[in-house]
Amino acid sequence: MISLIADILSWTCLLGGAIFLLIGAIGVLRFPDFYSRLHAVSICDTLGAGLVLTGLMLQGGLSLVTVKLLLMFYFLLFTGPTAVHALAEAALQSKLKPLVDEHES
Amino acid sequence: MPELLGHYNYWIVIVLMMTGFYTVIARPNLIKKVIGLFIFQTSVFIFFISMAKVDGGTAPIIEAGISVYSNPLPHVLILTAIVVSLATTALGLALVVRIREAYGTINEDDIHVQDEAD
Amino acid sequence: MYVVITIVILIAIAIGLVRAFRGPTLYDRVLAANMIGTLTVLMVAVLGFMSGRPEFLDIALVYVLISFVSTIAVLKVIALRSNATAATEK
Amino acid sequence: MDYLIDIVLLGLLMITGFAIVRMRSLLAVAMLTSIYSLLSASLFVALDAVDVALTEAAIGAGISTILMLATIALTSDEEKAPRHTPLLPLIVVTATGAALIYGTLDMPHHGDPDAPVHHHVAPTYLHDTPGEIGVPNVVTSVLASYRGYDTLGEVTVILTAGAGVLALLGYRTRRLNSRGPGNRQLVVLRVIAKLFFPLILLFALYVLFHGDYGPGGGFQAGVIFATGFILYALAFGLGNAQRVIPHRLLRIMAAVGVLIYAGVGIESMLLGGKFLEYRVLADDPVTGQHLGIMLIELGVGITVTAVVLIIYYGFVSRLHARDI
Repeated sequence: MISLIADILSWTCLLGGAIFLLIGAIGVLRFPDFYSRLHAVSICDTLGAGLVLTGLMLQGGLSLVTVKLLLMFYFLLFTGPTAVHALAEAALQSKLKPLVDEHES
Repeated sequence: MPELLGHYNYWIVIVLMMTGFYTVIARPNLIKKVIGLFIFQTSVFIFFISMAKVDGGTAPIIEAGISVYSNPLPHVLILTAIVVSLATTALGLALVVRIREAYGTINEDDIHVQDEAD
Repeated sequence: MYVVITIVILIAIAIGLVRAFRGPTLYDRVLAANMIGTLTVLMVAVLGFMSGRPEFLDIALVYVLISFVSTIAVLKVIALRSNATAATEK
Repeated sequence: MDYLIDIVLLGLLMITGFAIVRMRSLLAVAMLTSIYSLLSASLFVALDAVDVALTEAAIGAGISTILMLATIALTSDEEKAPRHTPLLPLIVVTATGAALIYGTLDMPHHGDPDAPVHHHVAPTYLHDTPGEIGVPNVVTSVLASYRGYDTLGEVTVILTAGAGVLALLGYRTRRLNSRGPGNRQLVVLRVIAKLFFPLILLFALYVLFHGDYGPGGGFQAGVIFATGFILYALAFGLGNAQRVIPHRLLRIMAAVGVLIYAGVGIESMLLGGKFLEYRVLADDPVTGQHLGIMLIELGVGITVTAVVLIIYYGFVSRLHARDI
C-alpha cells in the first residue's frame, strides 16, 4: 500500500517536473529578449529539476542513491541561480539593453 | 537493433567525422581547425563506444544477478584517449597562441602570404 | 514512465539547441548551454533509473559541478573581451 | 527504446556539428562545442559506457571549453571567410565518407552480441576480474591492472603535453588580487565558490577511491580536482590561486605522479614479480591487486591534476587582465 502511494507520488512529481521542463524550454525559445529568457531557464533549474529529482528520490527509497540525488538537488539549487545571476550581471555590464514596453515608459 | 537501423550509429559517426575533417581542411582559421579536430576525435570515441554496446547488456561493473555486460575494452581505450585528446587540444591551442604572437593573425591564408613575403 | 520523461527531456534539449543556434546574442547561447547542462544532468539521472542501475549518479553530480564552472569561466572570458573592445573603442 | 534515445541524440549531435562548421563567431562555436560534448557524454551513458561518460563530461564540457575560450580571448573572435572555394575539400570529404560508409556495410550490426569484438579478450576480462582482481568495475581492472603498461604510457603522454604547454606558453606569476573596484559583482560567486571548493575536492577524492566500485578513477578525479582549483581561480583571481597551489609545486606534482606509477612497477619487480604485477605487493594476491590499483590511480590523479592546472595557468596567465 505504502509503496503504491510512493509510486503514485513519484510519478506525479516526475510528470510535473517534465511539464515544467517543457514549459521552461518553450519559454527559452519563445520569449522576446535575453532578460525574459532568464526567467524561463530558472523554471528548468529549480522547479523542473527539483520535481524530477524528488520523483526519483521517491523511487530510490532510503539508500545511497537518494543521498546522491539530494546532493545533486542541493548543488543545482546553488549553481543554477548563481550561474543565471552571473549571466544577467555580465549581460548588463556589456550594455545589453532589456526590451521595454514603449507604452509604459 | 532492427535490421534497417543496424548501421545507423556508424553512419552518423562517419558524417560527424567528415564534418570535422572538412573543418580541418577547408577552414583557414586555426582555432576552427582545432575544433574540427575535436569533432573528429569525438566521432572516433562514439564509434568505439557504439561497437562496445551489447544488446540487453549493461555497464561493465560486476553485480550479482546480471550476466550480460557491454564490452569493457573499448571503454578503457576511449577513456584514456579522451584524456590524451585534452592533451593534444591544449598543445594545439598553445601553438595557435604562439602563432598569433609571431604573425599577428590566426588565419592560415594570411600566414602563407606573410611567409611568402619574407 | 521513465521513457516519457526522457523523451520530454530530449525535446527540451532540442528546443534549447534551437535557441543556441539562433542566438542572437552570445549570452543567449550561454543561457542555452546552461539549460542543456541541467537537462543533461536530469537525463543521466533518469537513464540510470531506466537501466535499473541508479548507483551511477556520480556522473550526473560531476555534470552539475562542471557545467557550473564552465559557465562561470565563459562569462569571465566574455567580460574580459568586452572590456578589451571597450578600451580600443576609446 | 534504447534505440530511440540513441537515434535522437546522434541526430542532435549531427545538427550541432553542422552548426559548428557554419558559424563564424568563434565564441559561439566554443559554446556549441561545449553543448556537443554534453550531448556526446549523455550518448555514452545511453550506450552503457559510464566511465567514459564521466571522463568526457569532466574534460570535454569543462577543461576543453575553458581552454578554447582562453585561446579565443588571446587571439581573435571573428573568423574570416576562406579565400578558396570549398569545392575541392567537399569532394575529398564526400569521397572519403562514401568509402567509409561502404566499409561499414560489412560490419556487424550495432549491439550485435555475436560481433567479433565481443569474443576476443573481453570475455576473459569480464570472467576473470572478480576472482583475480577482486574489484567490481571491470573498466578499472583492465585500465589499471591488465593494461597497466598502456596506462603508464598515457600518463607519460599527459606529462609530455604538460611539458610542451609549459615550453610554449611558460607562466607568469601574478600579484595577489586586491579588493579593488569591480569586485562587487563577484560577491555572489565568491560565497558560492567558498561553499563549493571543498565539496568539489572531497568529491574528487570520492571519485578517485570509489573508482574500483563505480564509475571513476585517477583520470576523472584529477580533472575534477583541477576544476575545483579553477573555480577558486575564477572567483578569487589567478594570483590567489597561484598562492594556494604554486606553479613550482605543480611541476613537482606532475613528475611525482608518474614516478609513483613507475615506482609501483619497480617495487613489484623488486618483490620478485614482473613490472606492474601487483599481486606480489601483499601476502594475498587480491589485496596486492587492490593496493597496486589504488596506488597507481593516485599517481594518475596527481599527474592529471598538476598537468591540467599547468595548462590552465599557462593560458590564463597570458591574458592581460587585472582580475582573472
